[in-house]
Amino acid sequence: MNDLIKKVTQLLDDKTINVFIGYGQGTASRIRTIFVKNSSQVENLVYTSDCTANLAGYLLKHEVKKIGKLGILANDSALRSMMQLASEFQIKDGEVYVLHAAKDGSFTEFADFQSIEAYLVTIDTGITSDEQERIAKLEAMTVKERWIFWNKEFEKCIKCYACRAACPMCYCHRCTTDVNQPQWIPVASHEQGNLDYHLMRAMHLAGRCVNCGECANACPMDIPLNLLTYQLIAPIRTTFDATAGMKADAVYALSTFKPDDKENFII
Amino acid sequence: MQEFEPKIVAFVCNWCTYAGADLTGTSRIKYSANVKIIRFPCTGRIDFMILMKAFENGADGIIVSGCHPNDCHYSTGNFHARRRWIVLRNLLNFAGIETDRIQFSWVSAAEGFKWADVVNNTVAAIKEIGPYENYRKIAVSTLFNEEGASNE
Amino acid sequence: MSRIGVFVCHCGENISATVDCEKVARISGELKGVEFSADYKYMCSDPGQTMLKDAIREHKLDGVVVAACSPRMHEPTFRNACAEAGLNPYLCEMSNIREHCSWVHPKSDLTTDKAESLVRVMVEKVKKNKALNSIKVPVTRTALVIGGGVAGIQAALDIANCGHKVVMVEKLPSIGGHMSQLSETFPTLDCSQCILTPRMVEVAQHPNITLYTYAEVESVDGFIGNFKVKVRKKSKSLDEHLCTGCGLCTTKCPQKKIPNEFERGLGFRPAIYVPFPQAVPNKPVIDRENCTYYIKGKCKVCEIVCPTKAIRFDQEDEIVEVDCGAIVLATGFDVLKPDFFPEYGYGKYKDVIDGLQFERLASASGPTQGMIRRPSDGEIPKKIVFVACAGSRDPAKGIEYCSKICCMYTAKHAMLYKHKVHDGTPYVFYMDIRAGGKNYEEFVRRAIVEDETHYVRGRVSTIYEKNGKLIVKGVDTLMGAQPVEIEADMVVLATAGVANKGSEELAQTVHVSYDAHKFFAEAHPKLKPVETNTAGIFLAGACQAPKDIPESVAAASGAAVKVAALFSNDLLTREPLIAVVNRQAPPVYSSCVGCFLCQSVCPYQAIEREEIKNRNGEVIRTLAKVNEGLCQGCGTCVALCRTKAIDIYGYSNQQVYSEIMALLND
Amino acid sequence: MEKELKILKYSDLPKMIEKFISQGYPVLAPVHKGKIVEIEYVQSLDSIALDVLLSTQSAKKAAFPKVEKVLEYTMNKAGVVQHPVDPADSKETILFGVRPCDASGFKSLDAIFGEGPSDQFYLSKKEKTTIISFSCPVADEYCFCTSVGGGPGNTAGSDLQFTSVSKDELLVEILTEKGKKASRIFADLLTEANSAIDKTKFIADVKVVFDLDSVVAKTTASFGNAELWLEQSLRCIGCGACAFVCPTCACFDFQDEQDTKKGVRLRLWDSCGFSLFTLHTSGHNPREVQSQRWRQRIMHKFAYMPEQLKVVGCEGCGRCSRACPVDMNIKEHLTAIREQVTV
Repeated sequence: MNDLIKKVTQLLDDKTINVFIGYGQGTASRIRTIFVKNSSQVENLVYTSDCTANLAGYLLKHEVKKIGKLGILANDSALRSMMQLASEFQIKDGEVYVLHAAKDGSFTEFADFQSIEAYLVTIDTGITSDEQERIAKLEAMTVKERWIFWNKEFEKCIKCYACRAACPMCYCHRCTTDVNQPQWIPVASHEQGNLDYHLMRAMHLAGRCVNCGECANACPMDIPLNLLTYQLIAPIRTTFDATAGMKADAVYALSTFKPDDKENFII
Repeated sequence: MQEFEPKIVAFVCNWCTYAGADLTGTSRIKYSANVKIIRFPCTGRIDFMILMKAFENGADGIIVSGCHPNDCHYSTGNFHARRRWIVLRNLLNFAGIETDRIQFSWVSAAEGFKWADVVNNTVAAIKEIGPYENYRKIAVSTLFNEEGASNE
Repeated sequence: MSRIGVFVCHCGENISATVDCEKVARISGELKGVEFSADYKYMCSDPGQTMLKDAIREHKLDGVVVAACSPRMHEPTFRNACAEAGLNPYLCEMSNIREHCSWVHPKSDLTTDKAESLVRVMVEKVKKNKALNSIKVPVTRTALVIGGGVAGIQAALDIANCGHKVVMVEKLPSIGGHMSQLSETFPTLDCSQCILTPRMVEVAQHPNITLYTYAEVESVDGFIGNFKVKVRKKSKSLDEHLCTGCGLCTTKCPQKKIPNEFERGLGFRPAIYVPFPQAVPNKPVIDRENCTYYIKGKCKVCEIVCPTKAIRFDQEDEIVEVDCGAIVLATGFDVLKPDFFPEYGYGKYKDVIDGLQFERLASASGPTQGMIRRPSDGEIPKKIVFVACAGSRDPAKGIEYCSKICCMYTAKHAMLYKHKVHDGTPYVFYMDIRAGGKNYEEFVRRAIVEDETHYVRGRVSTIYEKNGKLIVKGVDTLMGAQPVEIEADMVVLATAGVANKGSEELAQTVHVSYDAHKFFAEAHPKLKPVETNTAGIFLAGACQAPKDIPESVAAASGAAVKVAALFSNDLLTREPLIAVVNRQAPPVYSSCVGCFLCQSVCPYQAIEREEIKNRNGEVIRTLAKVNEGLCQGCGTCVALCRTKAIDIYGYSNQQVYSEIMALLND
Repeated sequence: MEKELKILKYSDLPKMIEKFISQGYPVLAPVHKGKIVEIEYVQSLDSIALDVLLSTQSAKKAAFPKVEKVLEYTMNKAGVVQHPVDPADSKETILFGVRPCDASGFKSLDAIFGEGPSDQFYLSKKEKTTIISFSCPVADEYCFCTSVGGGPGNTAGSDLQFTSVSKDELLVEILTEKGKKASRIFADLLTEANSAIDKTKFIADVKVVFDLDSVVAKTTASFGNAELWLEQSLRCIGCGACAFVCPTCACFDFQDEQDTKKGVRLRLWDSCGFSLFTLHTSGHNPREVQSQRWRQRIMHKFAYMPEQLKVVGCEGCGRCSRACPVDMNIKEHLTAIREQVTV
């Protein structure tokens, strides 16, 4: 922790960065994002095992970018988001100062995207066993049971778009759901509108989702949205040999192909 | 009771399957009138939301068809489409949408017989499965009842 | 509010026999936005088109739906008619109520209902159509011919003689192709080299032709009229300007035992070599894989003996960029390696050879100076068996198609043999004799009657060696499947003609499609035999399917005419049905978010980056932009775009959405 | 009317619910749904979540649902035929088991929807809703009702209020004529209460954290204080969670959903936190950045509403803070305004 404070103080003092995006204490036991702009604020930084939020989304927020050069405390998810964002030309190497927080609480500076890529190949990028179990349970259901399951979940949706706002990959200025000529996705938060919205979002995240879980965490109505995109990670990995957020110059799994891509349903 | 006549919409590419369906016509091969075609330049153009809209608006089944691999008029559109379908089928299935109501196929401009087969088999399969009531229940059109009843 | 006209065609009785056309017109007339509707016997006829044009003018129509045959048939007809009446042609759509309705369903209410809904779909679509203008693009009047065989030569000369520039790329050190390996040609038995060599020289000397031998196409970008091609000129290790072609180096090269590809392995060549005496250009190349210097680091004999000091050991490959308006693919074919018939013993018995090897044996410039001597011991074979269809028409082991040229060349081989070995006995095993062509049947007759070739109808089951003889076992099906056994001195297999090795990769590089056998695919088997599906790229010769010389030459001239026609205009007119990325006023600029995932999905590299700058010249946004010259309108990018920032004219999101809504909500 | 006090036995609550339902009054009440608590129609007391502090969403949907049909229409060649939805076509409903802050939240909504051309869709539903609130025996760190004029036993907006006064008994305050009418349905279960009973002994103690008048005055003066709003909202990600769980947020959008022949017009919740909320067709957005949207949210509740409608647009329920994915705590932000801004 002291390392972190010392490092960030130095970065701010020597103007390497103008703001550091890190974690601070929130309401009661919650952890929240804080923006440290000068060394007098560094003491507000905390780092505990609860600091799991993916902060990479803030790298694209207009008002944050305007402050100046950004530094970020990036956990594994954030690193992967950054690689994916880089592959989609949303951030550039050298633009952001990256301090990586490992699960054991140590901090490492990543000089460039290449060193991030080198680190990422060493980590487990899979979803948790709990998430795997939940997916397996759903997969074991009949399609009609799954329909009922998701209907009940989507019924709760109020279309506050917290999932979209929290997702680092949902950076489009104009989301499909906001397009009204034609209105592909009904704006209303009725059953159809909710189903369309969530399927559209999952499809647009297929092959891009880095399983950080921000969508589900953000949902005030406790809808397990992450399962929709997580479920696609395994088939995309096995069928297309692609994993999101591993390389800054990766080609998106769905904008490339192999002539011998395997399927068993096209007659 | 009247026999269930499924509504099936076919999204096909212009160069292979549309032409193949033309050949079915030229060859006077008969098939079921339940299927109606919407023409696209390429299967690569077929957005997954188009399939969702079809179910929403009352389709009981969907056919998506284009050029065989390596035959795409645009050389690779169908390869890209195939990848999307692989992912989409996974997602839809996981979300509880009945993917056996969507028939993907490759039908070339020379396969007039195959087109008729695809259509007839799909119609038979959907007749077997029955109308897509589940989807119908959540469709926007259920909001419309001309009695002006309140909601929730 | 739209003012749409609906015109329902009876197509004589083709449609009206099963569809109630009057009813379709009447019901369509009740649709919102339909101002006028009518049905007519033949909409495509003169009076039909006049009716359409009159209605456009009289009712001030702003959209037209013609319910008739397939748009693939008559869309241009009706769009032209609309244009003549002052309506933008892209405001006209067709409902396919013939191929997709009347011809495939019985007469019934259901069929009429379907026709109605197909019309309704197009009425809703056409409401969202936009008036479009065709795209004009400039044409670079240079043609690239890939392949320097007889087809490539013919195409290049024809185009060059029309006054256009031609760049020819040949992957081997010399042009000439397979034809230069042949001895005599059927059905006239004139010497192949004698008729080909002058044309090869003409290519080399033609002021309009630039020749790159020992070169391959690396990449093709661009589009019809405006291709940008990168050609890799492989290093010949030679300064071609200095080399006089004296040939001293080739005689002095210590490496002499390299199997000669041109002689199909029946002879040898040195490491620095000219493929054959009449090669064009007649200058050597160093085969680096077999050159002592490149393997061991010393030798340089050629450099020492070269009187003009033309050898360049450190020469590197060179990439040449060629701007061209059209491409002719003339990459030819290959013959199937006969190893897939192990029972024929090819490779195992030296005296079982393939047809091309026989050509070399029969050629006056070949390894035996035209004497028919068998490879094993140089003896003159007294009994020779030719096996036709060695791999062709054999879905089980070989290829399913007929290689087309084998019947003729086998007859030729038998004749050449008999002319050279007067006391010899030629046998031909065949399945059928396919000799369709001018003087072809007569030619085969001559082989049978005058040259006493024994034609046995049946297949050879096995060939094995016994007491220095090749025992050919087969059956004669004309004799009631009687077993036949011939003790031969030599066997020639007429192996199947197949697509060139690497044709698949080349097709992908050039962006053309290919068939199941990897031959390049023509745009239409009958009406567009020399076009590909990629505009501006044409086919000549056997890269499309096995072809004999006259056919290859005819196809090449056909392709040349297509190129010349393309080059006859200053500007090319293209259909405007292409993708477009939306643009808006600042501060939005576009709903494109600049992720460029569309870039790799585009088969035509048509997505470009556009930088939006502020007044200080700083880049504030980078947006996708479609190059309208490159875009072919597949719409793959449209489906991928998350923000719906890309749309495609003719199949726009609005149009497609309206179609689905109309189709399903009846 | 004069308040009446009664006593109801806990054990009689199921009977009370049964009576409502058997007499044709649908009952809306908080219900456990996994980790969240929704307000839904119930058939018996069993499913009602009386143990929770607050439902995840507010009770506003009883009169202002997230999706509300206001018109149907059909289209043909001649034009559009309207089939209006009758705003009065809703049932008399009991809203049961909500908290005082929910009930008083309707006061804000009444002011918004009742102002100017009154909104019959809201008003008629509200008119037909009888609100039975439960005073709060406990509160949490997000609660600040007492700082905005409410309280855990606040009766404003409630027709009946129940307070747990012992293990077995509930004090029933009959507050309005509507409440009186509803109480008649279960009058046989009620007994007289001691008029001297001190309700405050049974409810939570919620500390006042700021002086509301001062917050209103300082907020009103802070429109131009861009630095303040930027600082406060830097971590705001611009979702609508706060607005959609809020008992007083009333912004809405209209959307037509139609096919080629028919359509419905829907009223939907909207949020000033969305960037699209103020986006013009031209592309111009008067609230271009998130800090301006945050400013709008706070000013609307603490400056514009007090000025124009004479009510504060906040009940201190703290739902927005609980729901916020990035822990924007409104209590903190208001305290900061109170402390940082000088008028």
